[in-house]
Amino acid sequence: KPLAKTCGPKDKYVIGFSQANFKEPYRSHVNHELERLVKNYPQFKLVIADGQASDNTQVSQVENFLTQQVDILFISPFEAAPLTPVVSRVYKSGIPVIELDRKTNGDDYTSFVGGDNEKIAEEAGQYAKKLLPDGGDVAILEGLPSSSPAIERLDGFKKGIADDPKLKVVAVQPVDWMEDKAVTVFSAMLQAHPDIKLVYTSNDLAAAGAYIAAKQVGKEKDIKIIGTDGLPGPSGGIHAVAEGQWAATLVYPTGAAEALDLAKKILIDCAESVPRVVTVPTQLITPENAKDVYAKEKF
Amino acid sequence: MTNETATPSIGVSQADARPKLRPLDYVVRFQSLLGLILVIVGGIAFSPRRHGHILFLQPDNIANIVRSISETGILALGMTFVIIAAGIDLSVGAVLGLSSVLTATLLINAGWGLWTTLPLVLVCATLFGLVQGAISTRLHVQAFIVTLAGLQAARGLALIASGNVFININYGSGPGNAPPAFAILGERLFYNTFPVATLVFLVLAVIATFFLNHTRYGRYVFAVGGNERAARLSGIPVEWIKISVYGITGLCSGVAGIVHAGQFAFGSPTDGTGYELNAIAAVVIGGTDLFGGAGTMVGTIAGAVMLGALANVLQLNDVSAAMQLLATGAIIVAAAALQTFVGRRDVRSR
Amino acid sequence: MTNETATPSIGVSQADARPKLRPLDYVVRFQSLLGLILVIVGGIAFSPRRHGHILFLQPDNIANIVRSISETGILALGMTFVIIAAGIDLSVGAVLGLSSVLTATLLINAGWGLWTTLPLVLVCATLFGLVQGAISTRLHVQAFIVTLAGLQAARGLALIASGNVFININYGSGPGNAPPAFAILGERLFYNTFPVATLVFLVLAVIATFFLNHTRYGRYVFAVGGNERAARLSGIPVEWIKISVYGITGLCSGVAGIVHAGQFAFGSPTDGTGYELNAIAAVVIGGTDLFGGAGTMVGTIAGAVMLGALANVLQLNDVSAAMQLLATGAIIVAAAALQTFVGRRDVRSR
Amino acid sequence: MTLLLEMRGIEKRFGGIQALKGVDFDLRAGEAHVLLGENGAGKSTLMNILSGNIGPDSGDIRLLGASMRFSGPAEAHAAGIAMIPQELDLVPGLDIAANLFLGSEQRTGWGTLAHRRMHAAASDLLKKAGVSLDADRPVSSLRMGERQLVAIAKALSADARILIMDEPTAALSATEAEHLFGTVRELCARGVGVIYISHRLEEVPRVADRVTVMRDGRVAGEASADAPQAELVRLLVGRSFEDLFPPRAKTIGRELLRLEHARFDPAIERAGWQAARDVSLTVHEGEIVGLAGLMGVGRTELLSALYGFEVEGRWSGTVLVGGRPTRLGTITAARHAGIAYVTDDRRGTGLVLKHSVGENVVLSTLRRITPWALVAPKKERRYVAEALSRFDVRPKLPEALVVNLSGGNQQKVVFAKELVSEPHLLLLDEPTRGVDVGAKAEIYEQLRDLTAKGLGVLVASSELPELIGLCDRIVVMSRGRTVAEFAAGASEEQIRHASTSGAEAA
Ligand SMILES: Nc1ncnc2c1ncn2[C@@H]1O[C@H](COP(=O)(O)OP(=O)(O)OP(=O)(O)O)[C@@H](O)[C@H]1O
Ligand SMILES: Nc1ncnc2c1ncn2[C@@H]1O[C@H](COP(=O)(O)OP(=O)(O)OP(=O)(O)O)[C@@H](O)[C@H]1O
Ligand SMILES: [Mg+2]
Ligand SMILES: [Mg+2]
Repeated sequence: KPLAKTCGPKDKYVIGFSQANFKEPYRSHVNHELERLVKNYPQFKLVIADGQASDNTQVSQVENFLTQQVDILFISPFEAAPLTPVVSRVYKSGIPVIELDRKTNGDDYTSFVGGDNEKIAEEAGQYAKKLLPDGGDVAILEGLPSSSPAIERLDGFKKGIADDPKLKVVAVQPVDWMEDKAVTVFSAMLQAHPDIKLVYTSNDLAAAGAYIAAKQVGKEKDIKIIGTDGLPGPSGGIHAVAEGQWAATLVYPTGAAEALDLAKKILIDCAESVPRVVTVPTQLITPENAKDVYAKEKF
Repeated sequence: MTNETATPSIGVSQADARPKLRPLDYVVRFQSLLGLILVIVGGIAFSPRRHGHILFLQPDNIANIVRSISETGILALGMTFVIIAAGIDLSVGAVLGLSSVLTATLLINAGWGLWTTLPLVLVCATLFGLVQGAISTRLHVQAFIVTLAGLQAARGLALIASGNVFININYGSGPGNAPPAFAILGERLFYNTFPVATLVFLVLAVIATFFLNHTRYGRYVFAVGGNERAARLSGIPVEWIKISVYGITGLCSGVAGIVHAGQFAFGSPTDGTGYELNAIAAVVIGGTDLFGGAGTMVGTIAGAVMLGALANVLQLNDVSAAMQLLATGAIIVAAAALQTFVGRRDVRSR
Repeated sequence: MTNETATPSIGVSQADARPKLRPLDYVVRFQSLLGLILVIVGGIAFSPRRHGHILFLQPDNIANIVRSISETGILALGMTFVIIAAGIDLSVGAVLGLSSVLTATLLINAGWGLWTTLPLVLVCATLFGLVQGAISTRLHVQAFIVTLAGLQAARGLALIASGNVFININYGSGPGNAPPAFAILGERLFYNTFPVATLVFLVLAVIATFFLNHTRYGRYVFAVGGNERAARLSGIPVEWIKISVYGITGLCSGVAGIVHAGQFAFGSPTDGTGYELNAIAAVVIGGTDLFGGAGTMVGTIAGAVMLGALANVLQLNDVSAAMQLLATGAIIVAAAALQTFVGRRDVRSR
Repeated sequence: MTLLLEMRGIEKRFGGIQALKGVDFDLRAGEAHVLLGENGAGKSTLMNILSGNIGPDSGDIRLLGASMRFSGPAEAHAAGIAMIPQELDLVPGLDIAANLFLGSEQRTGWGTLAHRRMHAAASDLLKKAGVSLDADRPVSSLRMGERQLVAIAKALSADARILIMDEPTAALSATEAEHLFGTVRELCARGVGVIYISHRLEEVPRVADRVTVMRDGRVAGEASADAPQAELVRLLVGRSFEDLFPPRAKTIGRELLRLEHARFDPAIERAGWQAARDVSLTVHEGEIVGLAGLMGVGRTELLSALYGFEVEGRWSGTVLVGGRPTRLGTITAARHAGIAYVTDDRRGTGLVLKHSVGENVVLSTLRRITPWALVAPKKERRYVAEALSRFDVRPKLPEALVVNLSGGNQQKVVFAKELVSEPHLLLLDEPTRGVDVGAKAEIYEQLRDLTAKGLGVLVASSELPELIGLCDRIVVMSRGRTVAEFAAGASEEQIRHASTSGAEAA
């Protein structure tokens, strides 16, 4: 039997997307991708709710989607556990649930589309070793302490460089994903540790901040910056790498296309089963490939 | 003697011969509900319908609203005392976070039971509040600074307590599991219609209203906020009152933190970020004067519910995020203006 | 008459007894600097050193500090007027965001020049403030509510203006590029020692100090905050003062927003989130009374620098996140306590 | 009679000011001990020390021989000392009942507040104090006089052994005052010791068993209750002067204000607001016109409506300013017409308490002394100094905080503030409330000097002797109407009769 209660070539389906928050640029990028791509499906109406980085808010927004009886629920949980009960309520009520970027606990969801924070960060670590063959001081600008992406990316990167004693992590400080805080913090780091050769940042904004800080003391050439998210567009990380400002960034995939494709299968094609997990591969953006990727990425 | 008592009463009976404004007074007593009424009426009017049913009034939807405001509501109850006493407490959100983390760690990592964990959390939260109150009162530092610092301190403590991670609360027996009883905070009672979190809020609301209006303590809070010198002259323990109200906010934050942990089976140092503003907003929209000395508990409750209902009806109508922000701003002001307009008779009481 | 003038001479002899207090008065006049001094001394003491050099005092580091506080500093200048007038403005952070977004969109998407963009942004920001002031004053709604609503509205407008994306400001000529001159806001002058952003802050600080202390307007602001009714009775245009101060915060937010856009070559609707608390903190730590009528501009400036220096010294020492929060909280309170302790001659001025 | 209280060598210093320089004071059971003294003499300070409100620097206090040290008002309460503070300290947000029982609430068996019981008891207390107000009116809606009565009732409710009354009649009119004297006598008969502070010398023989006069922080001397006023005045101000009141105006100039069957309708009806219903009066240059009447007849409302202060509304009937019809009702209009206003509530509306004397004095004339909208410190300092000496404010310290000035000196600051703006028409409400004889004489003299220069004054006062002594004409009000007018030289009896009968007539 099909996954959705009502499916088929009906002319109107409502997709309710509960987004963790609109603050992080990555999030608004996801919104954008969805808004852009959903135009390819005239039957779909996309409604995005801003979870405002609050479990409480996001839970009640999901409940509202339930009240409204949306045809399918997209959700990027702000945190997994808090959203789990309400999501499974939705799922049990027969509304298909597609989770983006972060899984809820348990398995009450139709399928999961996303990347793997830890793996991506680990890959960044690997690349860091390549960047500094004969080692050196490394700094890390962490996200919002204790938020899961921050934790996963921090651990991942450390794991990535663990097997190379020549890379010394001399400073780790939180910048709460924020560019302005990144500038202040990294400026201070450069004072305290003038030999920093490379900085890994948990998101593109932090990387941009690190670049500004380095530039202010004329070190932007000597310090290798690795970002995360790899957002397209002139304000994104890919552009920054292409410009040669950063050493690299890792694309954290939005999975927007994949998610919409699943929605189509479920709602329009009345699919009876869809893949449970769709892992969208990350991509390492380096000066070599940056320009082409930047050109390719529609925005 | 007798005719003397008679003579002044001429003068004063003149003072009282003026139109008795009792009915208006009555409206005014409930002015703080007008905003809520406005929003509810609007909510019903604009609510989307599905085969005849008004979604806004669906039991599920109402349950959702009252649940979503239970935590800020609890915080607002305590905040009402503080603000009436002419203080302010910015730390409530952070203390909520701290409490939920403590609850989670003690239950999961330390493997304590509920009857040891919950009391301890409440005690800690209350003490935290009292300490802030004491510093602010004894060292004569403005409450704004002390509680802003308290906010930071609480978040710091939470990070330490949790070891910079968030903690999932999973139920079951044996180590690393919380007693399933705790899960009730996330559930609904009475045939799945009434969220337990809201029940907690209601119970506290009743208690808080009682204390504010029917105990000597409540009186003193008004007096201290309204005219500290007068209060002191009347032999009221001003210092103690000014300190204790922060104990109340602390306690409320503790309860809210436990409710948070229970609702979301989760404790994170960042829980409750920004809740303080919502709580204060609820209090102030409820007609309590930020300069102290005047306010009602029912107003605060109405204010909290209003904010929840407002957010809900906007989202039910698929209003875009940007528009939601604009509408929220506009309606909050409108509601407040309506209330003060009705309430404005006596210029002297600003 | 003559022998009458004999009697007051007693009063005068009392007066002559008073000047002995001058030195204390002098310390007290600068009490608001004590916190800053405390932090600086501590900073020097605890600063890491490299071959003898105290990193905390390195020109680069000082440049970092003063740059990092330039935006909140600018906001705090305006906030000082509002708070002395017994108001509060929670919208400054959001208006900063709105302004930086406007700047970015106009420069990049609309392709305007600087001389058209910047004035327009400033006008919009000021108007936004004035509207808030007018609503709060005319409709008698507490400033807290109005500006909290204003915060939401501003964020909403920013989302709309930006189309909910981050707008990068890249320099160059031709469409989609901003005039390179604008980049100067991100740079440093005088052999790369002095951040331009800080220069903007300093200039505004001088102007603000002048207006507060040396103009009739400044006096009116104090009077209105000190006792609105007395001010009104004395024929002071109370309404206008109460409205205009929000124009000032609006203007400051506009400038800060432009500086923000310039510094980060970047405009986002969420820029400046939470700045309002830092700004208010700077003002209050600077010794301004949240109940209005008393405060100094130099105190505000000191407060802002203190917060920046504090964060910096903690970061220089790689203090962990948790400890940074704890230390910040503790030191802020300590500084404030020290100041009030010295400043407390007259208990009545709470 | 047993000696209730002994105070020996009490000293108190505030910053640079030695407020009390070793004061001895005692009180016997059942006596009313009147304490006189100039503004700033230290009366309130002494009483604040006795009531545990502030601590003495040195000296000791003995109650029935036992030495006492109060760490706070609560302890003084417990020791049976109650006080009617000079600056009526009530909580505006709470209603009368709540204020009366503040700190001594009655509670039910459950420990909850006994609302109904307190309400009933409050009504009784109010009656005892000779005032019939509903106990549930918020204090914020009461006028000065009513607040004063509430404060008295509150002090009575404590049934203390020692009752301190710091200028209790300041805001009362003759009738209420009379009633208060009755109460005082009752209390004394019951063996209570009453300390009574006042600046109204005519009250002394009516209450006093004994009189102590303070000057400049010291006891200047004692006097018997029946000492002639001149004697008291000499003790008070250290000199004798023949007449408190300066000679009346010789020349009456052109007409400044004319109201004929004028009526004011406030936009918002306020609880207990006695709007002017039918007012006819005129004020000419060089003339001082008095407003007499029982409490609550609307004198304050009339004045504030003329000035347009905190009442929106419309004037109807004839309102001529300087002969021309004028739309009064807004402050700007009033000030433009050269009208200035001194209210009966100096703390609430007269002064910015947390600011300095200097800042307050220049408040209403900043426009004048700030060329190009910039402050001119030198000019300002000269200006302030001149004003302070002209009105003899003590201490003569521009930088002293007003809140720390004695009540009377605060009043002088208000005067200085309004008069330096050189208005044509001055509206005064209870102008000499809490002002000592010396200062009164100075203020009267100032008024006369200014009227001689063409100022016109409309003054509402509850002190009939003041009105009679000072005014060229006296208009009697009742229930918002002017019911009678007397030329100079009318007797208290005539006026009082006119007020009461007018009240019954209306
Ligand atoms: N808290 C204070 N700080 C500084 N000076 C004060 C304070 N309280 C009173 N003073 C000063 O002490 C002196 C005595 O004041 P006090 O109020 O006792 O006079 P008073 O006799 O009550 O005058 P009045 O009859 O006008 O009330 C005055 O010079 C006053 O300025
Ligand atoms: N601001 C106010 N708010 C509410 N009621 C007021 C206000 N001012 C005066 N009243 C009321 O107006 C009535 C007249 O009081 P008011 O003091 O104006 O008369 P009055 O003749 O001046 O008496 P007083 O002897 O006190 O001057 C009083 O009953 C008082 O309750
Ligand atoms: Mg006195
Ligand atoms: Mg009056």
